[in-house]
Amino acid sequence: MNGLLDPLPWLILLPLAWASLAFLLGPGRGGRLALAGLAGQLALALWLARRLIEGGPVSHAVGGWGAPLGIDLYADGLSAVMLLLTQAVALPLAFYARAYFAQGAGQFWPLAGFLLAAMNALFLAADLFNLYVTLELLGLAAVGLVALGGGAEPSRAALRYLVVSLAASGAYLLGVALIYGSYGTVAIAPLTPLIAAQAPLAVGLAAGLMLLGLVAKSALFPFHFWLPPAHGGAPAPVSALLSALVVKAAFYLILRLWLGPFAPLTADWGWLPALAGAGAILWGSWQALRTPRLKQLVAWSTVAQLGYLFLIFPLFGLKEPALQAGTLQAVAHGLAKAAMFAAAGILLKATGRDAVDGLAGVAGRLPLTLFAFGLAGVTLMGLPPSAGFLAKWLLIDAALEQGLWPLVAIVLAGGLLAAAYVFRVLRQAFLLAPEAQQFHPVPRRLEWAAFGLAAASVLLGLRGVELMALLGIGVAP
Amino acid sequence: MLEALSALLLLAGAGFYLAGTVGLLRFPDVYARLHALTKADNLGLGLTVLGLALQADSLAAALKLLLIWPLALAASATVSHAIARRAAGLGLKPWRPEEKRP
Amino acid sequence: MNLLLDGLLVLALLWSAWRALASPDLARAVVLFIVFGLLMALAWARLNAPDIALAEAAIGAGLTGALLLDALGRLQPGTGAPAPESPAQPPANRAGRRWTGSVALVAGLLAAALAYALFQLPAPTVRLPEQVAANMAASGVDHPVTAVLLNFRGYDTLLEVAVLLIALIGLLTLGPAAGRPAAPGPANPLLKALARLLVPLMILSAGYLLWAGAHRPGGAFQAGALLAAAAVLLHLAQLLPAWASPGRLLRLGLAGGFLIFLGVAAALLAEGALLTYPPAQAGGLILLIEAGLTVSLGLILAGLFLLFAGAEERP
Amino acid sequence: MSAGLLYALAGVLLFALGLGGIVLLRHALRRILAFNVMGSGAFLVLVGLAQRDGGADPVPQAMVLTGIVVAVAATALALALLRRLPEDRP
Amino acid sequence: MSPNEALPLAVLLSSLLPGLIIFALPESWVGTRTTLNLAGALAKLVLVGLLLAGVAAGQDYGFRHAVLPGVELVFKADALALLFVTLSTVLWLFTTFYAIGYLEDAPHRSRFFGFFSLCVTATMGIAMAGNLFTFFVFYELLTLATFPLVVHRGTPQAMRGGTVYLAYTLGGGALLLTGIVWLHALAGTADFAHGGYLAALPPRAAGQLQFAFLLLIAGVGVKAALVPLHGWLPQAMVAPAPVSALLHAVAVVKAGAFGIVRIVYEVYGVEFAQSLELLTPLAVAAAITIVWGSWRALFQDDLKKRLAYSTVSQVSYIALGVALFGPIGTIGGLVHLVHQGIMKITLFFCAGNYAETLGVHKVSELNGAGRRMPLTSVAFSVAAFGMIGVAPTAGYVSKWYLGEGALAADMSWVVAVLWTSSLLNAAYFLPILYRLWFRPQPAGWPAEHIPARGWRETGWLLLMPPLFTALAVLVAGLFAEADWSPLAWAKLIAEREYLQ
Repeated sequence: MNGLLDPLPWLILLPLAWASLAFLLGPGRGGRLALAGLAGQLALALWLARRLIEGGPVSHAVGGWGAPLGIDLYADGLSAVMLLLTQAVALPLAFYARAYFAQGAGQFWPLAGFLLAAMNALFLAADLFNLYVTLELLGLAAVGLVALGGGAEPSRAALRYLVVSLAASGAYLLGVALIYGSYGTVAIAPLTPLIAAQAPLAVGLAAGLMLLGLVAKSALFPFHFWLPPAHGGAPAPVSALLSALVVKAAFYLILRLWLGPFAPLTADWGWLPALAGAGAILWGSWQALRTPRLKQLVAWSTVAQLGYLFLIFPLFGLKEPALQAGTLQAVAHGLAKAAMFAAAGILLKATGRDAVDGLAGVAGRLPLTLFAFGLAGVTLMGLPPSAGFLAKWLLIDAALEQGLWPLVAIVLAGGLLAAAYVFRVLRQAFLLAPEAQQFHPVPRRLEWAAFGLAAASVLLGLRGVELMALLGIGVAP
Repeated sequence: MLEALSALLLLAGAGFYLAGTVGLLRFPDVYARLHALTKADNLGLGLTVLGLALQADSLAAALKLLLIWPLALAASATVSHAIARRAAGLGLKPWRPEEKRP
Repeated sequence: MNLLLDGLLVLALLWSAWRALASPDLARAVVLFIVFGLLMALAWARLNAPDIALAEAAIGAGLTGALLLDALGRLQPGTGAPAPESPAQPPANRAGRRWTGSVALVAGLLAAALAYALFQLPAPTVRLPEQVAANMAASGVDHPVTAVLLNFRGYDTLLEVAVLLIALIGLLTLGPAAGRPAAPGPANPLLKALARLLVPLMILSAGYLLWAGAHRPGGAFQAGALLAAAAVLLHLAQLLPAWASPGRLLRLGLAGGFLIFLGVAAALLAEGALLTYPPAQAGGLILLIEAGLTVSLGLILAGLFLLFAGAEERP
Repeated sequence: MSAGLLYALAGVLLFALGLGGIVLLRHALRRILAFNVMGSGAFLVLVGLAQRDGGADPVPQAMVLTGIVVAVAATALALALLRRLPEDRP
Repeated sequence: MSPNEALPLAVLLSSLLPGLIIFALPESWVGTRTTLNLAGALAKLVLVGLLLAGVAAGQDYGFRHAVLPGVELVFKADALALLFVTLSTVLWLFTTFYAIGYLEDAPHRSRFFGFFSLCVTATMGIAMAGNLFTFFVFYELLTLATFPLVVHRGTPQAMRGGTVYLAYTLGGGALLLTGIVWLHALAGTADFAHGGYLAALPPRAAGQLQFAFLLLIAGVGVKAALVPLHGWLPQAMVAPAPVSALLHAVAVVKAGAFGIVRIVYEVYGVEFAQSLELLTPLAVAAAITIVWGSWRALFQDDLKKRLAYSTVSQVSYIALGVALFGPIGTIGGLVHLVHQGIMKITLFFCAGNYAETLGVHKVSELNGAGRRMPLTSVAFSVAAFGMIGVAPTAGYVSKWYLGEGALAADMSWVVAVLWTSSLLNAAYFLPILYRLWFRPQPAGWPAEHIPARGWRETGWLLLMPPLFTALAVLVAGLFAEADWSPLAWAKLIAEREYLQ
């Protein structure tokens, strides 16, 4: 198969190309380049999905050397779905960012480009050390984006995020070192049978270190402290990118390792991430209810919603439904959270204040934004007809199938708490309030981008069959 | 014969390093310590490099070894000059015998 | 005898690392960290990994040390007095001590478990060094490390250069666009003379390192680091002004190496897969990529220092 | 007890020291130092373990080269961020 | 897309599409909005007429849409569904007229009518749902669509009422979801079927099924305002009159009652439910609600709150009818679903008229309103007599069948409950009628907005709807035996339900 026609390498090379060109040509042309690049990437992701449905998992040996010596790219249903999510969220956000950064976008486009390239590379990687390099690229790009806003507070948040991210990468790297020392290779495909055959203590410790590092990067409950200041303080398109996509990459990796090479080691540890997930849901929602700042509320909502993703780990007795529930929740949250941060960004731009109450005056003038926020809220609450509801349905179904009642209680409680903090904002739209004094008009394109994302998360709630069919490819039942 | 000479040179070099280090620990102020470091240690380095050059397996390797010495000399001269200038700029007076030992 | 020497080196390593982290005075911590870097370079030499020794000395200890010293300068501007006692020791109250104790305990347990596990390791089943040796002929270079770096795991290097570039771009978003760098006092004549003497030699040896990389320890990263060191030296001797916000040409230089690497990778797709060098031109292509990388890495690593050091405090 | 294994043990100790440092130390510059120590430790384990029964293995050496470059990139970014924080509470 | 599939979809879209368009309409386009509203309502009426004719002739309509592997949105317009669909469609038409009149140059009308249409779409979806999944999707959509209407006025009390409403309904939704998923886990994906699809499960699952039944009824009971879960209904009276009329008399509470009917008849099946002894507790709960609702209504001075408590008690008649094991009880329950709807909407229309025209909110302020607004008061009286169950009205018919059903199922204590509640109804309605007709007018009305012009005591848009619905109450009562009456349709359903 001629390399030129293989979507896998292009999904990585294309963003790298337009990111570095955007760096060369400056912010003005950077926006146009990004849009063209992202449109191409979405087409590539769809093409990859179609090829997967026809021919099963696809792999691409970089350099032609093959697994243990060279590095392989591998795409199965799970990576295809995550790629689709990444491109599908990034394209509208690019529209949003072009209108949002009316004046100087600074280095937003190169940073975002490298971030997306790192994410695509991560979803396609099949080599542990290669994953380390992609995680670092992702981390540094994300830190650069967080600090884009300038000022002492975002810098402090960015530094704390960087330190946590580097410590996590260090732990991950030590895990890779131990595995290389034990088996002599870091390629996932040959490793899986080796670990299944014989796993000395060092490999157990390596698995623990790697998963712990990734858990810290995905801001799961005990390690969540860096997320709200980082995502809350950053400009809106950045927080949308980070909350919707970047934390998902770490979750994807945990899933990939948990079900793949480390499956024999992690068989009966499912309760630990679920416990942390439950903690995340309760603590995140509680904080979201109390914070006076709008973007902090949405950031704490991310901490809470991430908890849902980790509830599926004790359900891997029946792998298929649990994986479907987790992936659908990741996709639904990705779309909805991007829409919510976009809407929050518009409200912040319009009122000039990052506050939850006091939006009543503005709500009348920005109906589309509030509607987008509402639709995104519906998905986060897991109410029909949204994709969030389907994910909640699958999760509760899988939990009941295996009789895990506390899980069901947590999911329901999370949904009600989500309703509580979403309606903290939505009720402003209905309050009779005097016209807000200072109201800066906001370009319509911003509102349409936010509405598009929110509508997508609801429409996905009506048709999830193809997505689940795609997900099933390459995932051993 | 060559080995004996090279061992002798290496021992001398080590001796000068020892002197430099003792000077570094015992001298009262920064200027004196600079003397100890630049003069004694560099001479020690020279002797060591000569000793090693004798044992080098090829002329090219020996020449590369010998190249280290002048580079180190130039670098340590400049650095000690910069440190001394900086110290003078900060008003550190050189040590006089009548002051009591620090 | 060898084990004794290694043992001494390991003890020195651990001691310098411990003192670097635990010493109360920040300046002393940084200097000790540079010592730790140099000792690490020695350790890599003992592990007969000359490439890493070179990189560690030039980048790990050298450039990082320079960055740390400069950051130190910013934290206590020009007083030269010993840094304010920012206690490395944890707070004295009971909760603080218990927290420190528990973290130390956990770290200790982790180290003990890992150490114990290291002794139980079975012999590795996959022997990659043999596979590298077997495929050396087709890799286009003679030196195994360069072969792995640019051919077998070339994809890693592509992403790694992207990491460097993104760190620089991150710096650009932070460094203030405006503001000339504060001149660090009158130029030191001796330093200027040394710079004029050494820089040509450094550029020459950088070129040598680049060329030698094909069949001896060396290569793009070490050569780039040397070029960066030359640039830092010129800057300190005030012969090279800092870069506030790079113009179009400098940006081309910074991203050029990466773009060349990307272009070659994309072009090679026609050969069947990403970065598949045709055996005949493999050596030439690798040299082209390495040359581009040397220039760009030199500029980027220098940029990490110059952009960062040059821009003075924004009010 | 080959040289490789000795350095791997040193690496483990350095890693633990660095990790403890990151968690305990308050000052941001010290945390950056701790991160670098931790990274060096991980690199030592990577090469040391791979070469625990003699023979230089170029694959981990190439990985460590990549790791060192990544570490300096991260440190430079961290120091740039540090410079933007107010002096009194680094 | 065969016509049998297209028709139910068209019924759904006939209120969804106008709704979505109305959202986008700017506030000032009054004409377009009104035409869109009325066009949607009329189109739906015609489509439902076609459906009625088709279903009566034995055709079956429905369509399926796969949402997830093994989970489908299923729509089935069977006889039971059409009972609720027809009721909603007819009353939606009248309420649209009423709302247009009521909200003359009020703010946010596009938003109001947008959500209004969404509510009706949700009601249609609930009625035509073919399985529990679809039922739940539209059940929660109804919650989301009604919240903005409850808080439409934007006053702090409205917000408090809305929050209470949301807390109850979302909490109920969570319970319902658990029950539905549990049944899904136990019995796999199954559509509603006459006689229920759970009977086939192995006996050991009986305990779980009972607990699941409790969850389902609790979830649905919130909207059906069964006693412990009825708190939101009086609070929701802060909503404007058309909302209280259509939603709290028809759409929302009926959705709950309809849910109970579906669960008992088409999920568990009446015989299976009886064998699991689920019907008696349901009957007891309904009975308690009936008495408790009427009892609390006695003491409410606010007219709409009194009507709200009356709704709480009346809706439980349907639940009672369902719980009476036997066809006659079922007919009584089903027909009451329609009759209660017509009667209660008339009462709310009249209450709205009194409030809008005279500014009268309290029962104590109603003295002599009969003379000032004779037509509205006549409609009010007819509906009030219907609620009490006086002879010629629809209320009498449904209570008659409920009584007969109770005797047939030898649950004679139910007859006693019916009598006590009828007496209580009389106790809280007759004083109002007495004030309306036999007390002199006060010097001035609290806030007389609309002056009387000859026989038109208030805007004709406000006056016509209650008159028509009052007429319907009489017609449904007098011509109960006719073959096109709600009673006949209820008999058709009961006959099909019990045939298997």
